[in-house]
Amino acid sequence: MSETLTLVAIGIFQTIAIIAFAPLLMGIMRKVKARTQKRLGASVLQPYYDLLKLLKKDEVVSDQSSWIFRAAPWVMLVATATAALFVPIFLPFSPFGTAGDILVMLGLFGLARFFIMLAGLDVASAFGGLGTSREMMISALVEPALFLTIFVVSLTLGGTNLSSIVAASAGQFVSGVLIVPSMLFALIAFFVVMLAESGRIPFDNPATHLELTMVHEAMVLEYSGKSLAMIQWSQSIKQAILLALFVNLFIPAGMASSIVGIDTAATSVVSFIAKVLLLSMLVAFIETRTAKWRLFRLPDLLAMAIASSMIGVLFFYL
Amino acid sequence: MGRMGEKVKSCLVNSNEVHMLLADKSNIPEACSYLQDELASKLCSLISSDERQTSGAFVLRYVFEVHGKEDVFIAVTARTKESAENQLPSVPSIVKKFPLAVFYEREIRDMFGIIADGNPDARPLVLHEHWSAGVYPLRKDFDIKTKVSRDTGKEYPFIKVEGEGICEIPVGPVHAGIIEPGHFRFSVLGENIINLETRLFYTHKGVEKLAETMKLDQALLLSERISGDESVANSLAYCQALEKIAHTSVPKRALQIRCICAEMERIYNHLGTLAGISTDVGFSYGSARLNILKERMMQLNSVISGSRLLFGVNRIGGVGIDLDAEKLAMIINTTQIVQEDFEKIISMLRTKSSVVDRLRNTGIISKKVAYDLGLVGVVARAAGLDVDTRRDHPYAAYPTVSVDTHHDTPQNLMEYKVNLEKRKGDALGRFELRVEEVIDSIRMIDELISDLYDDNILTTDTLRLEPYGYALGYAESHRGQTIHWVMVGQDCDSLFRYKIRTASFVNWPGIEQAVLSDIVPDFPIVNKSLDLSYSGNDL
Amino acid sequence: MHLWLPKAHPAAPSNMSALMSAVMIKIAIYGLVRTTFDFAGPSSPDSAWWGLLLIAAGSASALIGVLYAAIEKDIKRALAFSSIENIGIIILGLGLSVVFLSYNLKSLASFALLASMMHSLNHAAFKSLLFMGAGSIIFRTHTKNMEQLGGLAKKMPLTSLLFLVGALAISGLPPLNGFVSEWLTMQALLSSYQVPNTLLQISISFASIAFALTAGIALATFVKIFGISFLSRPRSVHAERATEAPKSMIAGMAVAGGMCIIFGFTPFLGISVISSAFGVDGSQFIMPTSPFQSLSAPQDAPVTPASISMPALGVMMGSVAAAVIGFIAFATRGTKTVRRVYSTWDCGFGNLNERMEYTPTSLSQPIRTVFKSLYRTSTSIDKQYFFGSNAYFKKSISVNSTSKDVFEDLLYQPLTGAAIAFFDRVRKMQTGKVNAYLLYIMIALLLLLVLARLI
Amino acid sequence: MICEEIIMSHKKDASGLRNSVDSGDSKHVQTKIMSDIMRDDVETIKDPVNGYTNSQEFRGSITLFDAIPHQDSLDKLCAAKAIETDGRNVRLDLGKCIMCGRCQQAAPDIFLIGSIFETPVKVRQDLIRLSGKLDSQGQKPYEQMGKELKEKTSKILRRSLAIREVDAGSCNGCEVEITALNNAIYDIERFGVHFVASPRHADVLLVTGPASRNMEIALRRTFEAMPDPRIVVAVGACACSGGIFGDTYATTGGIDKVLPVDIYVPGCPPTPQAILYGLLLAVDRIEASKING
Repeated sequence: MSETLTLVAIGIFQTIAIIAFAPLLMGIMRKVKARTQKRLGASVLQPYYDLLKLLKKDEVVSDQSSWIFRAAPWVMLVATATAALFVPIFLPFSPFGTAGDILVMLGLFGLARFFIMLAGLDVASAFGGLGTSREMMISALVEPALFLTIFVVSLTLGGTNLSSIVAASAGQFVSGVLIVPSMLFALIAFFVVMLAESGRIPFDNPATHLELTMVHEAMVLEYSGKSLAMIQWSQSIKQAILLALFVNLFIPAGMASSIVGIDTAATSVVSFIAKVLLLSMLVAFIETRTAKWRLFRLPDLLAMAIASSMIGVLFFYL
Repeated sequence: MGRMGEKVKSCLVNSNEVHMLLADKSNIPEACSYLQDELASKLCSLISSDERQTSGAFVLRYVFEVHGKEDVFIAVTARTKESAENQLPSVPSIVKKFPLAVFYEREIRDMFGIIADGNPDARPLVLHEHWSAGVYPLRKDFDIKTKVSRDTGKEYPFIKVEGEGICEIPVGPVHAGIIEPGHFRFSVLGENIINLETRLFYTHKGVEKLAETMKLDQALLLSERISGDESVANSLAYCQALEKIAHTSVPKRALQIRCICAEMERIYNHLGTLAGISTDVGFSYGSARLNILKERMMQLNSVISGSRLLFGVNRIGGVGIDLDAEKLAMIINTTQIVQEDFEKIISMLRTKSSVVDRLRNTGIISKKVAYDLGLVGVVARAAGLDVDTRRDHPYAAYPTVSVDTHHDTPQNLMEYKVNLEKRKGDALGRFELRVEEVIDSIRMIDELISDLYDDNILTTDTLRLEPYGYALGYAESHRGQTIHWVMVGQDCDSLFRYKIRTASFVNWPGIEQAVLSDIVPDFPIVNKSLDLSYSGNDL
Repeated sequence: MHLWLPKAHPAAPSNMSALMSAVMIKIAIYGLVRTTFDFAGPSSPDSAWWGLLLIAAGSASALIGVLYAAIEKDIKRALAFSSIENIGIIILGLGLSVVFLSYNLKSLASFALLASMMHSLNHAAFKSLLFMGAGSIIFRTHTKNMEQLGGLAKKMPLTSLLFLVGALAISGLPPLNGFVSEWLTMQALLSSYQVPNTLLQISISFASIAFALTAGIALATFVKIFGISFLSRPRSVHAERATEAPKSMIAGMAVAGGMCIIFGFTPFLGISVISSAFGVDGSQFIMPTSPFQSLSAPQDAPVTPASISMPALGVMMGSVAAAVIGFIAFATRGTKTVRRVYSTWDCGFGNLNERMEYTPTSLSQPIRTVFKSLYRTSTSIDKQYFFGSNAYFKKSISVNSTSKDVFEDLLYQPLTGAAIAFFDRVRKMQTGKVNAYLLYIMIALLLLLVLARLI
Repeated sequence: MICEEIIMSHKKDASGLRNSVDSGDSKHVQTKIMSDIMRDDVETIKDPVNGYTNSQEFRGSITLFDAIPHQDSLDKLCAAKAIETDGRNVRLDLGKCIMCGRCQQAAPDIFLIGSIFETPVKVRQDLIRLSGKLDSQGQKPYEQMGKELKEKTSKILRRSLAIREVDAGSCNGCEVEITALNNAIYDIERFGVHFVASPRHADVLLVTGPASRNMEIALRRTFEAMPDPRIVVAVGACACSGGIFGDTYATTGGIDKVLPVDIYVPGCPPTPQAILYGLLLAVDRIEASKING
């Protein structure tokens, strides 16, 4: 009984950790981007300052908006924070894994996205509609790419339960067979999907200031104060979850398989942090190196991701 | 001029300007058509002035630029007056043959209350719908301090695209980026742009009217602020117009310094535009690097002129700054470093398929559109028109510099003509052309510095102006040709009329044509690649 | 005693007829199930072709149905296309079941059948909810063209809330019932690696792409249907004048909405109904009997299977919500923030009107562009100029876009036509009293289940 | 001076790079470019407000000496009408001054133009110089009243400042300088200041231009669309007073005629340092007394 309690405590702890450090990850990515542009850049803590300021600011809401507009930030934050409960972070399992698997996580992301897309439409501005229609296109195509990636991962590692697949991945690494061809292709696809889901270049430009080119930001143009803070925070949580998942699925090196000792747990935590930092730097660096793609070339990129996963499937079967 | 003989009342030649006064205003369309068709000339400005006090009528001057080897401007002049009490004066419209005249005619109607008969577009242009009717700011009987009352409830009638599923995207005047204000009304079907209309003149601040209250030297400062980033080109055009009226000869060193500064202005602005294009395609690395170079150039501006935007370079009859050996060395060093870095960054941008892909075939302006609308500058050259005021109407020290290396030898010319025909007028073409011009400008600065005369920087002659004397001044800014028409007042120390026509004023209508084959998210790239000034257009 | 269809509006289609349809369609499916399992003969790999055929037909039908639903601007037709999609998903599950059975993977077969039947049960719930919602909209606005709707969330708050429940459910979002059956179907698809035939495995993974694409587009479709109908500014006077639907209609929707929520949080209720009705052998996989037991994929696999527990998920979401609310309250303590209402950001131009919000056609245009080969849309732009061909002076512009297509003409026109004709006949049974309708639903549902038990 | 430093620091750099470009081998160029990207020497200057000087020639702040003007037409000289004189005293409005330098040429005994940027202020009166002394009417009672509110504002916005820029009729000169704030040299982002697309996200309304009549409504609407607490910063002579464009039929003569302005940044155009100073002053990250030079 006490062991279960410990597990739950650890699970809650690692969830809170990912939620709390998600903005920091955002700050680090911005810092890396700034440095590659020969700039000093904002402090890595800047996202926290921004969130704190927004929480203290007043709100201005559109006279056209309905209750959906006001509910959306709450739904987003609750859905993404709940999704964070399922993801194994420092340890190869999450004690809440029995309540849901990776598909539940996707469903929760879908719920958040559903509401933010509605919020974009709710304010009756052309920009909101613009953002929603682009998001509709991208999300409709991200879904098959992501599902197929999960297909490959679950075929290779057995099941869709996050804890079991991450544990399997960690186990495979120990036995030295991480380089499975199917997983490599899944990795490519997952990386593309990760960029699309977290709204980064070449899909969306998180630094853009032009209404006509925005995707995600066009939907949240009308938000201010507390609501905006919640949206930005849930966006960073989502990105952190995807990075954590990527790291734990594809590069599980250094992950402790259980909570036996303090030192293995510490190694696990340290290696996880190192890997996530490296990955986020890589993402930021790639962002520096490419331009945002033409809107109607994005389906090609997602089709490539789908094809890559499909090749992964073939490799598994053949 | 045989055919037009009896319809022209008088003809007057003033250096490279030919002014023909028409016997009757009804001959305007015929005279204009004649100039375009028979003399291969192009309408480049339409100037109206309220000369009721001196000659009892409003005077309209349709300025044509003869296209080809000769450096000649022809102005068709006509008079019109109120035929009866409370009835606005009118002239026949020429828009049917000259689509580019539509902005001019609408502007003249707003500012002078002169109606262009037959112009189907009767919407207000400069004075937005909330201005009460019957206000004509450029008439002499309008006091500049008048605060006009505000009408409410009127709306600007945009073209309403019919059809189910069409929606309008209103953008501006407050844009998301750090840019000037203008309103764009897209009619879209999803991402496809069906129609675009622009609503400008948000930054209208009465520059032309204000100039009429100023002394000549004060108006020079105003001319620098027509468009802050074109200060050298605009003040140059203004100074040259006055110098032409007074027949002043400017010291050669001053002319060369004018050219050096004009080219420096071109460099820093082109760098800024290229950086902007890079930002708009979402390639922040390129824009960060190019912006560093732009900052270098602006710091250099500050060193040589005391202003980061080169304010205070030109003076009537010369220049206000001198370049000593230290500064010249600094110019050479800085431009060299900029060029090296620039070439490196550009070669990287060219290898980025994601950048090139977004620019290629985006915002196409065909040669026909460019010709019909009389576009100028980089936009026109990218569309395949061979126009450059520096070469076609040489001014300042440009006759002594090889502005255009393409026209040096017959082989080069041939090659260039073939090259022109291939140009598509897309954003990539404009991008490449700007890159080329930056390099060319640096070369020209080198040439000018190596050949710099030891001379005064300001003419020692006194300015001998005659009352109501007038002339055209022109220059090629980084956006294209800017033409100023200056008419001095009776006291010879103030302006009677100052008509400014910047490159942006003619190039703006091009954007409505450029976006038609594009999707909404590519609009910022189209806009940036055209590099239009709002302030220079709105005045 | 509310009269649902005043005689003054004979053209207005009834929402109840549509509800009946949602149930009636399932009878056809039921027929298919029985035929398949009773007459397809003993389980042998040879009969896998029939399963594969069903999978192919199901996934194609799902994908094409949802693609057409995505671009449809008639709300009822969009829902009808969505039914085609959902039937596709049901048939896909059925096909999987057949394939599994042919290879004697009994537990997987019953699992896939369960997924399929769960989906048809859930579909009955949310689709009747959505059809009733659409009916209320049409009743109040007299139009089923979404280009004319908008802003109804403020005029019909309860209807919008219930319709949202249906939209979330049909989009397969947790914690509603649609998610449960889509999860089951996905798990069934993932389990296909246990079929010892590479060709089949690969074919099924292609079906998975189609299924996932369907799910993705379905979400977009219902964002569009809900967003356009209920949110932003009214696009016509009809929508502007709309008022809340009558209580009876709300009650009908509330029943269906309640079912979506109940089947979402407690899927075992539906599972036990189905397994008893079809005699599925539940012992072969974990059959949740208590609320907090989780629902798992079959354990044929050598590793720990996937599992979900919807009640646990609900509890977790609830506690996270409480934590979030608490945290936000804590973080903003001591600062008094004000919520001020001002017009939508218009870039300073002012005068935003209904022409400046996205239309359904524009909203789905990116999707239409991506799948243009399937739609074969044509857009014609007619421009009139003042001076002949001088293109710089536009007098008027009109755009006409159509999406006529072979699929539509050959396949769906007859299908939807038949469906609508069928609904119209059913409508004759209406008496106009709400309790009668509710009775009909209950009878239909009971009949279905009893029939299933008997046969 | 700075340019020279830059040149010196880059000479070595540039000569090395030219070889790489000239080498012709495209693959080689690629790897060189790659290594150039990797070598992220930061260009940002340390303290742009105090630790950075303009060129000697730069026309910035104006010092007013106590001398009796010997020219009658001194006030007629100024294009922006910044100088007023009654024959004995000179009143210079830095909020109108466009830094053209004509006054120094005409009366070098009274006006001295320095190369340091003119300091942004919180009260419009502080921009008025009266024969070398600050105008004593500077303190206004309402300043005291709003003090508590302003302190709260600057406390909230201290570490994070989102800016919505509005051009209310400027000549684009100020926009060029505001854009320069984002470049690697000034890198405004490191102060927690960034530009945002929507006024809903903004804390600061950065306005340039003389508030042209055609922009007046849009400017008001933008301000209304911003959530409290919000700050209005007027950038440039035009925004402070109308500048050279003055108060005419087409302009309103300064942003404070339309909106309550918190910070005035003089200059035509103000340098990026001056704008940054103004922004930091707005949130009390710089003390107003710490005027450099």
